[in-house]
Amino acid sequence: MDLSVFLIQLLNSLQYGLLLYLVAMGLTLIFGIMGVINLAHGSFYMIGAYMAYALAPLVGGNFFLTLLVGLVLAVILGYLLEWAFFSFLYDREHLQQVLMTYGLILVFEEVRSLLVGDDVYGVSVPDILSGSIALGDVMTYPVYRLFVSAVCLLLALGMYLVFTRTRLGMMIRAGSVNREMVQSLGIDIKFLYRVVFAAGVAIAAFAGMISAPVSSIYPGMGNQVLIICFVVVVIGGIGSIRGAFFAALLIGLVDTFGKVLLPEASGVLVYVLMALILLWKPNGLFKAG
Amino acid sequence: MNQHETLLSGQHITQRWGGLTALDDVSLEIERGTVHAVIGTNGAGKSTLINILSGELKPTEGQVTLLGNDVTRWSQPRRARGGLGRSYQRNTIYPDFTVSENCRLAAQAQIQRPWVWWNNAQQCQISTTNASNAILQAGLDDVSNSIAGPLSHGQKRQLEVAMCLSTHPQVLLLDEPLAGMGAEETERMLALLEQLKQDHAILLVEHDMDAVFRIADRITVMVNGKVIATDTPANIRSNPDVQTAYLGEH
Amino acid sequence: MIYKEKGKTLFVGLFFLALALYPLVGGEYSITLVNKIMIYAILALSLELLVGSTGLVCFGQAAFFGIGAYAAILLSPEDGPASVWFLLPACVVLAATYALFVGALSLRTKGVYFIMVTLAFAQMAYYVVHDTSLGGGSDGIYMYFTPGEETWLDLSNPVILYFFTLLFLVWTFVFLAILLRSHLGRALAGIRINEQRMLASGFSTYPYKLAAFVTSGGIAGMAGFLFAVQDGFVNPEMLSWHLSGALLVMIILGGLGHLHGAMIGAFVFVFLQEFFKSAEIFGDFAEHWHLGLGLTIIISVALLPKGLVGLPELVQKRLFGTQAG
Amino acid sequence: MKRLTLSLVTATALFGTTQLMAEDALKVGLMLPASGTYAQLGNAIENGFKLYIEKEGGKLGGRDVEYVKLDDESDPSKATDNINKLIKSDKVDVVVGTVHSGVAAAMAKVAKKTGTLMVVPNAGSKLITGPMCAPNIFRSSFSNWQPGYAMGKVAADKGYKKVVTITWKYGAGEESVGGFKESFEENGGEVVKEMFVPFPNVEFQALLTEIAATKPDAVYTFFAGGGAVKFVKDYKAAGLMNSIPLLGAGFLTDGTLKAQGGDGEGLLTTLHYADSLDNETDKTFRTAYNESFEMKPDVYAVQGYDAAQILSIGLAAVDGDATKTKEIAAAVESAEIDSPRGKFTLSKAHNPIQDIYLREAKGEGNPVISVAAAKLDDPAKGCRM
Repeated sequence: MDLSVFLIQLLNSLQYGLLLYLVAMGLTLIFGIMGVINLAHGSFYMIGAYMAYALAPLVGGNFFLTLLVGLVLAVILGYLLEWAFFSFLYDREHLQQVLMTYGLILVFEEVRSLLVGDDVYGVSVPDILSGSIALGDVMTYPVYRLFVSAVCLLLALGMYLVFTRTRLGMMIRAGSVNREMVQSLGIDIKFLYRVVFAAGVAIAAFAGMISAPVSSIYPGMGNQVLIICFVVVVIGGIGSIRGAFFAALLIGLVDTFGKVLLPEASGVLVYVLMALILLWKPNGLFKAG
Repeated sequence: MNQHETLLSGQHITQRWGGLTALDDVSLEIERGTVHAVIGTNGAGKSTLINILSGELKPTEGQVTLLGNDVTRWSQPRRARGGLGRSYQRNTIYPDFTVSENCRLAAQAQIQRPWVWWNNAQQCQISTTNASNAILQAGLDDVSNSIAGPLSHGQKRQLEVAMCLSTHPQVLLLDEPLAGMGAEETERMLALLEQLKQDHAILLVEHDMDAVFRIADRITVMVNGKVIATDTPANIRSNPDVQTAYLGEH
Repeated sequence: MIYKEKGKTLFVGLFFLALALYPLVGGEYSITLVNKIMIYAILALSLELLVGSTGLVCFGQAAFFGIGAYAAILLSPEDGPASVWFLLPACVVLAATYALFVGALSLRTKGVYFIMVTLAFAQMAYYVVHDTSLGGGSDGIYMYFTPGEETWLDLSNPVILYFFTLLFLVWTFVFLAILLRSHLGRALAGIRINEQRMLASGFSTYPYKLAAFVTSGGIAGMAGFLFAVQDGFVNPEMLSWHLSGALLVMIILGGLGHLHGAMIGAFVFVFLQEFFKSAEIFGDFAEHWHLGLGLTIIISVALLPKGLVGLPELVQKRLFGTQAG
Repeated sequence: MKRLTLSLVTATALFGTTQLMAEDALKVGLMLPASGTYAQLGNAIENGFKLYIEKEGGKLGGRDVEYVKLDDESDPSKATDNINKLIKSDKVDVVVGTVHSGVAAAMAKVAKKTGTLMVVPNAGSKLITGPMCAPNIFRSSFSNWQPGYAMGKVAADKGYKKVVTITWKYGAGEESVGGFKESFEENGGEVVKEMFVPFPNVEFQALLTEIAATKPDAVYTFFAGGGAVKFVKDYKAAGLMNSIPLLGAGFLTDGTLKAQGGDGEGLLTTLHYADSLDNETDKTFRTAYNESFEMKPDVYAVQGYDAAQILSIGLAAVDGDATKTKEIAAAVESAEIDSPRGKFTLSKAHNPIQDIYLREAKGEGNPVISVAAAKLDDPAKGCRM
């Protein structure tokens, strides 16, 4: 592998890692703060992708407007879901919540099938971002992928600022450490959870929408990202936004170079990585906080 | 039995978390026949100290000696089997078990046999004997067949101590056994401690100063991770350092 | 309390009796179906030992199941039936060995991290059978001869296999029931409720947890053997996380912390699937059977905090306004 | 015969349907995916199958047809139970299924044992017409090997010397690439690199970079469904479409062109079916399909249609007695099946001996360019029959 190819592969892994981060971020939020193991997270990603496809004709085909409308819908969906399905579960065993999210996966997948059907769909890249940049002599890099990476980085930065600079972020961090403490500070924990859940759903759906043009939209797509997202969250340290960021980049690297250098073992590499990291650091790379 | 022999000691124990020093060169000795109280404000390092002595934490520096053995590298269960019992600030009893099942389970720790799946734990002689002795000692014999969950708070704290006793310890580390108790319950617990100190060495971490000064034979005062005095209650009361650093604020 | 225990024993006894009598009334297919459910029930029991009794949430149980099944096929000769008395122990030992390896490493972690490490090791096993030539790749492999063919224990006969499976279901249940009241079982219960207390009492909890893990893996391997014998065909999907997830759903649905809960969960879960899939009842809508299953699960979580085993107590409370027992 | 009077709703599951069916109805079990990734394919196969049966007046071998449908979920670990349910509980005379190779193999295992008449309308696994072949098992579609083998010749004829292959690491992909490699190297080419992506992973970027670095004369690929859409889009976006020609098994551009949004335009693929085939059967079939289902038929619909046709031929010879599998096999083996894809016959192993077309993607269709391999038979390794 010569240097230029190596650099391109590095770019590939960075771009894949950032996309993973975007999907996993909502999961780690919900996971770390509410303690809910949300198996339905992949479904929210899937819902986002299908929204990008289905909403576009309704808003005149403008991709950015679709994003905005979809985001609003996702927030509403998340808010209602928390109210309807999770608000009464916090005092129960965690595994009850797992069961609940499992039920939701089945329901979402069937509702999708009833509403949109089982076809494979594509979403076209918005014109303004449809160009590409030459890399080397045969390869080009699509601008849209760079755009996605930039959005992911911006979001990462935004999350960082929200967490460290705002009152909401302070509440969230406190809430992830100690539920009673937050309540004693006079913060409405129920409201906090609802907001966090809505935010988690919205981020997942946003990830689905924004990756729709580079990916394709097909039944069962949510389940595929679910497990890899859990791997990201766990390697990073549950509840740690920063940890998820680095873990996603790490997985991007391992997956990308694994496919090229160790093709026989590429499927299993990510899991070997996770096992090794957890045996070395049983609480992930970055502890929550 | 040699009275006043040192059963547990910590020498020059230091614990650092990153830049923060939680314990700074702490030494203390706990003797049979005494109640040795450790007092100090929140964050003084009492919990860290008790965790290091019991083996839940490994100190950054220093040594822990139990019955003459250097146990600094021993795991918590090994120390427990070596004669160290501890109770926790929050109840750690098993609410679904009866009182005697709670104690029997604790007593069973003396027989490490994870491969034994065929016997009936209820009928094990050794643990049953140890458990009923402990229950008797802790004064819980009238509720020994009750489920632990619905017991009164005081009884639960007694059960916590009884579970410690079930493992036949020589040293007891008691973390706030009086927390949240009413006057009557406190009296009962103090009487129990008075009786236990005959043949045990007891380390007591407690916030109830009246109780501490009534029952303790020696008191160690900690401030910001350092020991500022170890002495008899009377001397501690009149120690000017202690007064400024701790009692004065009280 | 004692009344409750008796009721439970009676229930389980009647349950096994009903299973033993079932071949008298069931058709050929339904015997096969119930046989398969019993295999899942054994598997659910093995997971219950970890999740419900020890508090170790294992998200990789399918791997031990799959290893047992693959071992049954790979160790069967191509030119004649294997001996049951060799094959079954071999499958159990292989699955238990992998469980020993996985458990020894993963028990260093706790909580959600433990869940994920067990998943990771299961995925490793999945990719080994999926991506290497060892196990026939993604299409799976099949058995040439059913073990015990042409002996008195001819497992290719569905009725003999049915009773063979039932025997192992009963055995597993009784074995676990005995185990849970032994020193090991009490210690496991103690670990589930408060591991810190156990350590403080002097228990080295690691060997206890490992013992549970290996036992559970071995039982799952036994279920895998039965599965391979019944179907004569195994596929990498047997090791996938979907099955591990479905097993967790079964035992939670049934009610954690109760052996009979795991069995009820397995039976009800499969029945619900069959029910919602049935075109006789739902017509063309049976294609969307996931919807009904999902909604039922959601409703049962909302209404049955203790799972299905908590149902009688709940009904009693609603009807008489008193605590049961 | 009502064996039980239990009124439990779950009794259906437990005891199946035990009431007798009208003596003359032929029960056809359609075990196809109704949920999951392959749901759309299952639907097309079912449509095609029913279209033919309707054309024949709702009859097969003179008996009325009654359908029993079952969602196979494309889950092989449930396949044996599902096929058992159809055969033993629903007592179907014939099973038709399925898309997923692993599920189809499990079905074939049971069908072989019970002797139930079975037609596979898609799954191209070599197992089914190889080691698991049986007199009562037929395939109306193709073997994974066939399109690959045909494309190998095409690639060599185009003068390509070095080719890279890329596919999912699973049976169908490996068999397809194997077929390609076999004929490409027979004709003087060389497969310089075989790349695999873990199934069903769709992150291709790293391997596309690797392809760009290797600079082969062409790339051969096997992907289907969502993976095919994403691969083609990524390939185009990486700028490789203009510099390194992409060749594929037909599924790359079948039912996926619309979702690929024009990125698949001009792709060369090989398959046993194509758009704009110049034969009467196809024209009639297309018109009828369009009328019935208000959509264009695809290769899966054709396979479903031909599955019904094979059954029709076989059962006509035995007056609808599906248990006479020997006679059925003899009738089918000697017949020429007038398929929309063109006429074909079945080999000894019961796989179609058929023309494989070279097609070029245009708009939303795959019009035929030429016949890439005429009357191509599958080697059927391991079939002892």
